[in-house]
Amino acid sequence: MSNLDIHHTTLLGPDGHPLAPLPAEFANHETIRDLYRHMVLARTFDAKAVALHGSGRLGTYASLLGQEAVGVGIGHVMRPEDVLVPSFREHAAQLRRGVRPEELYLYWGGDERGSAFAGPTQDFPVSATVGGHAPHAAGVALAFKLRGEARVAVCVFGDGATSKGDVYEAMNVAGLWQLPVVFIVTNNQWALSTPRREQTAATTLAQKAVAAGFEGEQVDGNDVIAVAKVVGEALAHARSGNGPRLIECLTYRLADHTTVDDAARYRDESEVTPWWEKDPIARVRLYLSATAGWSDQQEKALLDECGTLIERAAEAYLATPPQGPEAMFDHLYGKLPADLAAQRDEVVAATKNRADG
Amino acid sequence: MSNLDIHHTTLLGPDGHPLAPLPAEFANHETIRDLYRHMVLARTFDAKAVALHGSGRLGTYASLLGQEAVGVGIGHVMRPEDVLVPSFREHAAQLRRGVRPEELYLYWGGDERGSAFAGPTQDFPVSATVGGHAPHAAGVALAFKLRGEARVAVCVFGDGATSKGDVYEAMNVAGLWQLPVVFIVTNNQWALSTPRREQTAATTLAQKAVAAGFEGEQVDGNDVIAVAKVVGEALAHARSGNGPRLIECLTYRLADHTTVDDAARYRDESEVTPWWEKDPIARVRLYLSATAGWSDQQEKALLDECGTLIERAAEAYLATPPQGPEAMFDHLYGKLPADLAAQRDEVVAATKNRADG
Amino acid sequence: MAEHTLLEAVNLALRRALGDDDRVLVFGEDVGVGGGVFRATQGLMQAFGPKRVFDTPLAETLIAGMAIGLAAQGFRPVAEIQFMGFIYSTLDQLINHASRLRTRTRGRLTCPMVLRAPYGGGVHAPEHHSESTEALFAHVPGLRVVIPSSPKMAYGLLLSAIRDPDPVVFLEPKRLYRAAKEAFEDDGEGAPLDRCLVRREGNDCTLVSWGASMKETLAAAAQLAEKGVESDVIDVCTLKPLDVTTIVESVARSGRLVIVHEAARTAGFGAEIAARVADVGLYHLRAPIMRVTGYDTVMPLSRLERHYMPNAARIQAAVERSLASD
Amino acid sequence: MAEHTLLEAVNLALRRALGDDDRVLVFGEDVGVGGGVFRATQGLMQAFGPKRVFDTPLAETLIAGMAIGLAAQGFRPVAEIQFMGFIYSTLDQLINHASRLRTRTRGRLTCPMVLRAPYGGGVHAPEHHSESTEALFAHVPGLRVVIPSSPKMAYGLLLSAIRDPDPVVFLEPKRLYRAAKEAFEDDGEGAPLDRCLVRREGNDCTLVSWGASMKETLAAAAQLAEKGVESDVIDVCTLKPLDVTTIVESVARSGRLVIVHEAARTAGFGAEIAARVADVGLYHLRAPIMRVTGYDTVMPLSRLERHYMPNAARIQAAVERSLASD
Ligand SMILES: Cc1ncc(C[n+]2csc(CCOP(=O)(O)OP(=O)(O)O)c2C)c(N)n1
Ligand SMILES: Cc1ncc(C[n+]2csc(CCOP(=O)(O)OP(=O)(O)O)c2C)c(N)n1
Ligand SMILES: [Mg+2]
Ligand SMILES: [Mg+2]
Repeated sequence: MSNLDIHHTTLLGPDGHPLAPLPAEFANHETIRDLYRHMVLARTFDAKAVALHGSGRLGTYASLLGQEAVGVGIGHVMRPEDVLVPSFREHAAQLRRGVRPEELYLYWGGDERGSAFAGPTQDFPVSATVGGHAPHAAGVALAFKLRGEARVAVCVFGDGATSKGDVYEAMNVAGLWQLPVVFIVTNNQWALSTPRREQTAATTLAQKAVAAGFEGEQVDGNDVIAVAKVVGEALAHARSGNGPRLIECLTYRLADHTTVDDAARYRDESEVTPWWEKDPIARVRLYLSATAGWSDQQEKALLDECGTLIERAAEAYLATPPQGPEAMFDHLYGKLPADLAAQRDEVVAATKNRADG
Repeated sequence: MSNLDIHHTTLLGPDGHPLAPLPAEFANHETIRDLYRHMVLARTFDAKAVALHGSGRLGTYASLLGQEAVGVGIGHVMRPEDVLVPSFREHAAQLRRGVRPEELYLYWGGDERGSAFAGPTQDFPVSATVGGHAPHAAGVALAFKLRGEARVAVCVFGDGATSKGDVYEAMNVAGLWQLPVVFIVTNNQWALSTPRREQTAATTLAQKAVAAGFEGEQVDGNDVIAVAKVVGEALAHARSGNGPRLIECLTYRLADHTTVDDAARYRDESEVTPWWEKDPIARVRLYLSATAGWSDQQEKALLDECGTLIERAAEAYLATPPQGPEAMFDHLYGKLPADLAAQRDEVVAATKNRADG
Repeated sequence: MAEHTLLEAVNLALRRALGDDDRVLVFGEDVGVGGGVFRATQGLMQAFGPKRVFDTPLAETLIAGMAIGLAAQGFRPVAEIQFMGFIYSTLDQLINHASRLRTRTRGRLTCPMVLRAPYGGGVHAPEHHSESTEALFAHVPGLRVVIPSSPKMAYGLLLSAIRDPDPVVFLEPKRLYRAAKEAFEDDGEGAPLDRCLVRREGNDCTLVSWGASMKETLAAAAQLAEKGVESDVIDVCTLKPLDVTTIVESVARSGRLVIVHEAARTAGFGAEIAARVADVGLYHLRAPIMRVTGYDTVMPLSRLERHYMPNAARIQAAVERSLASD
Repeated sequence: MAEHTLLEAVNLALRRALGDDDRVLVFGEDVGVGGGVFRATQGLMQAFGPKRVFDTPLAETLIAGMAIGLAAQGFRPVAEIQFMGFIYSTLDQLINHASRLRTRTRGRLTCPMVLRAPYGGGVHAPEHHSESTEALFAHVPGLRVVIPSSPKMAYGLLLSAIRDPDPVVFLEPKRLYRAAKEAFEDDGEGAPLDRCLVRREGNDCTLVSWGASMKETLAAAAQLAEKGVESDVIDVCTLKPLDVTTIVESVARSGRLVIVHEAARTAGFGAEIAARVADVGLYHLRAPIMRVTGYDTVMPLSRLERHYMPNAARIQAAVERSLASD
């Protein structure tokens, strides 16, 4: 048991130099620019969300600053017909899958309509309960398997979630039935104020898969190319009926846990700084500059494009009138039971009174 | 990850021949006779329980036929001050720890007083919920650690229980905090009608510990000496502050799941027969005959002794008058709340009416 | 028309649902080859194959959570929890996920799943195998809670539960599994999921119960009738949503309400019925609303369980107290 | 005498308990260095060291289950669940183990643990962070359920909960955490765990509430007083055991009962209070028992939450309807 051998992949170093020739599918600049664009978009989305919260126009929000490569890498290799079952910090993957930024703002702004995605209509909404979504992913994957569909469920959760029994139960059944599901741990080193080392004595989180009888591996979660490659392989593996994989993406939560948290209370800035040097976005820019002549002008154009797109989304979000209070009842059941119709009338009446009064 | 190396121990072969010289502490016949006696006692207890159920004088009962070595091995090496946190099929360990057979009959006969052990007063009652007791064992072990006591909690559960998230959560925290707890899987190959291979794709159950960052190993669960040795080492390891271990005891449930089950519905007799050849009791008798001149007379004397002891226990059990119905309220709270006193009176009155009527 | 036990009715309904609709899946611990500890799923795996009817690992949270994933994907999972005592680890999934998937996604994803579990005491089962905690589920918005008390009802209600577009907790009174046979047609006809059933009529008192304690309630009503006291006996069937109209109409005639359930009294579902009647039906009441229930104690092990559960004598006594008040 | 918020009161009580009794342990997710997401445990780890106050892995079932093991060994664990929305996976441990360890072993092992959790809406929290499901716990025999609504009560009740020999679920209305300050002595005095608190007196109506909705209830009573309607306002404090005597005595005077809670109405704890009064207090009632509650819907996300929660206007309207009936 001592010689446990967990594979680790990094392709692009923090300085933007490939550590080895990139795999064929990433050797073209178009793909890298696309990955880069989505990471910049995610960061722009994120900054705007934090700003909206700051000005009281968004609820508590969980920033993904520093983790953009994980979500973009996942989103890049998933197919439209695959299903994402995300945690609450996977905005980058959601955006890359076609969830609209204004939908995400609506959700984080406290409106259920934010989870009525127009894009990936079978993707799950975020799971605000840590780990509770892992069994759903197993169920979705079982649905694919039973129907003989070449689709994969992708379940993403944090390092903290790996301590939860429901995550273990889901992995165990996935291994048992060789379900087409890929489990991805966004190991950002922190679960709120609890550091990774206080979650488990397991040397890696990837080895959690050993208990479930399948393979786990690690990848540099700040290297979008590595993430895309490793997750892509896992998807192919699962899609062809070979069962699940667990991928631990090593990254870092550069931001506070949420916009109502203050990480300074529990972690030292000196721990954070080195991770800025591993910024997933900077390293791709360096790579593009060095290999594809990515210019300041192109950079500015991209930032402008993303800025405009996100500003428009924020405007669309802010312009969305709230649902009427009776909306509480609109999707509670397929058909509203009679005694609830009376409660619905109560709500409507109470609101009228308020409006009148 | 492929070269996972799980240690396996057998000391005494099914034919009663040691596979290697026995460890010093088992080289004396006294010890072996003691282990033998407790296995015979457990089997006698078990047969009587099944008989009592058959004649309608005991509730549904979970037989441990074939698994005697696991419990006796555990009980042999635990110290009185250690705490056993057992599943519902660990009568052998309980008896060896000093729980009285009449107490166990009372419990299985539907009387709470059966769990008010006079012997090991800090041991937990059986857990009828599969796996629910594992976190208790972690808590008990944490208590020992916090008080700096050289004591160990021993948590025993079945192969089925290893699929449960609460068991995983308990193992994870035990690994993290290096708690003095030993987890023991009685892998009897079946969880009710579900075979071991349908619980998990993990090649061994011992490797479940890898996810929790500590060592797991396998032992021949029908070899009481091997069980005692391996569990004894784990206890010593835990007692000296080196943290938990997981021990998978490979054995077989020779009986139906419980006295209301009929295993013939789901498993073939041909699977069962070979396991009778690995009978944990027979192999020790063969060993004692060969090495210590264990005679038919001694054998008969032992059977008589155990038979008498168990008959007495059964009589004591059968002679125990039921608690009065108000006993429902006796230990509900430290101090009975006022509104419950009224309910208590209701029960007493209802019973009087019945007695009168 | 063949006669069936409640247990057979469950099996027939599952069989019918599996046959009618490819999306229906039946799974849980030991429901496949084993056919379920009570044999509710007997023969189904053999008839429909292991892709439709299958065993899961021993993990209740997983069972409920996986059902949600399957349901969101358009399947109609019918999952079994072996005993109600092991259902509590599914509550996180039921409360936080199943009951609100439709709400959270404004109908984009839905959760047409059924979680079946035998419940209740009276069969001298081991520890943790005899509880009645239906009230917990009835408090959860977005769920339906259904409890049959006769074979015919079990058949019709289970079919409707499986066809319902929302999550249903379906609780089966194990004491009644083999208690009686009833003749009904295996015609695929569902029963309404929002209506009480009047099992007996009479104007002197209203008796309300469901599931496991219906037998005692009906027995009490029969004994009372011999003494000339005629009762309405209302079987709630669907705790959520509650058909309070039928109950209040009866109380309007009788002026007396006795509620019977096996669960612990405090915050049991009887409280909700009492509360509704004490609101919309208060002026009809000629006597205090009485509850005959399990006590607020841990369900005792088998030797004392009969003292815990409501019996016909306790119910009769309550009705007599009600009649004596005015 | 210093003034404290409810949050500070919780912190003071924990600090006092830790200081008084070596057996007291405080643990949960992020309660150590982090001091808790609401800062309820701020400074405790620093003051008492990481053997007395510590973080656990992210695993609620474990937290509850480990508390049971510690309690059985003589410790007095005070465990925190970060939000009530994450408490459901502890229910298996609470129902099957904590609440019945004493009963099962006839007092040989006991379970003096406290499970604390912030609950309720009104702070624009994210999804799953605003629910009120106290009724679930109040149904479980062997548990105590305690909910303070003022700083002084929080202090006294929490101390008593920690000293109590049985498991207590202690729910803290997060909306009131910093809503107001109250002066009280940090004197280690516990408050009784079996008594309602009369927060205001008046003979025209009885208003009963607890925790998160006490503020609105008191506001409604004050507004009604301006119109000449004087109400008893009863703070239930301990849902389990329920002090029904204080409530019935009040209803005997007022003849009217309005129950207010933030939880969903159906099978909420208001139902139990209504049921008790409709039994032992029926003849005092001059009007239907009214419940002003959250609706039987999923607690909406923040944009609509204010429409979900009872407010003073809805409470007043109910009292007026009650006064208009007779
Ligand atoms: C079951 C559950 N317990 C507790 C919480 C409160 N909580 C929200 S996020 C969080 C930490 C999660 O850490 P991790 O899984 O590493 O994800 P990250 O926040 O780093 O993305 C906690 C404790 C929750 N949402 N759900
Ligand atoms: C949580 C829970 N789920 C289901 C059951 C019903 N049940 C009782 S024993 C059993 C099988 C247990 O198998 P295993 O863990 O291997 O123990 P064994 O019976 O072999 O001793 C099941 C499913 C239970 N008691 N608890
Ligand atoms: Mg994290
Ligand atoms: Mg087994």
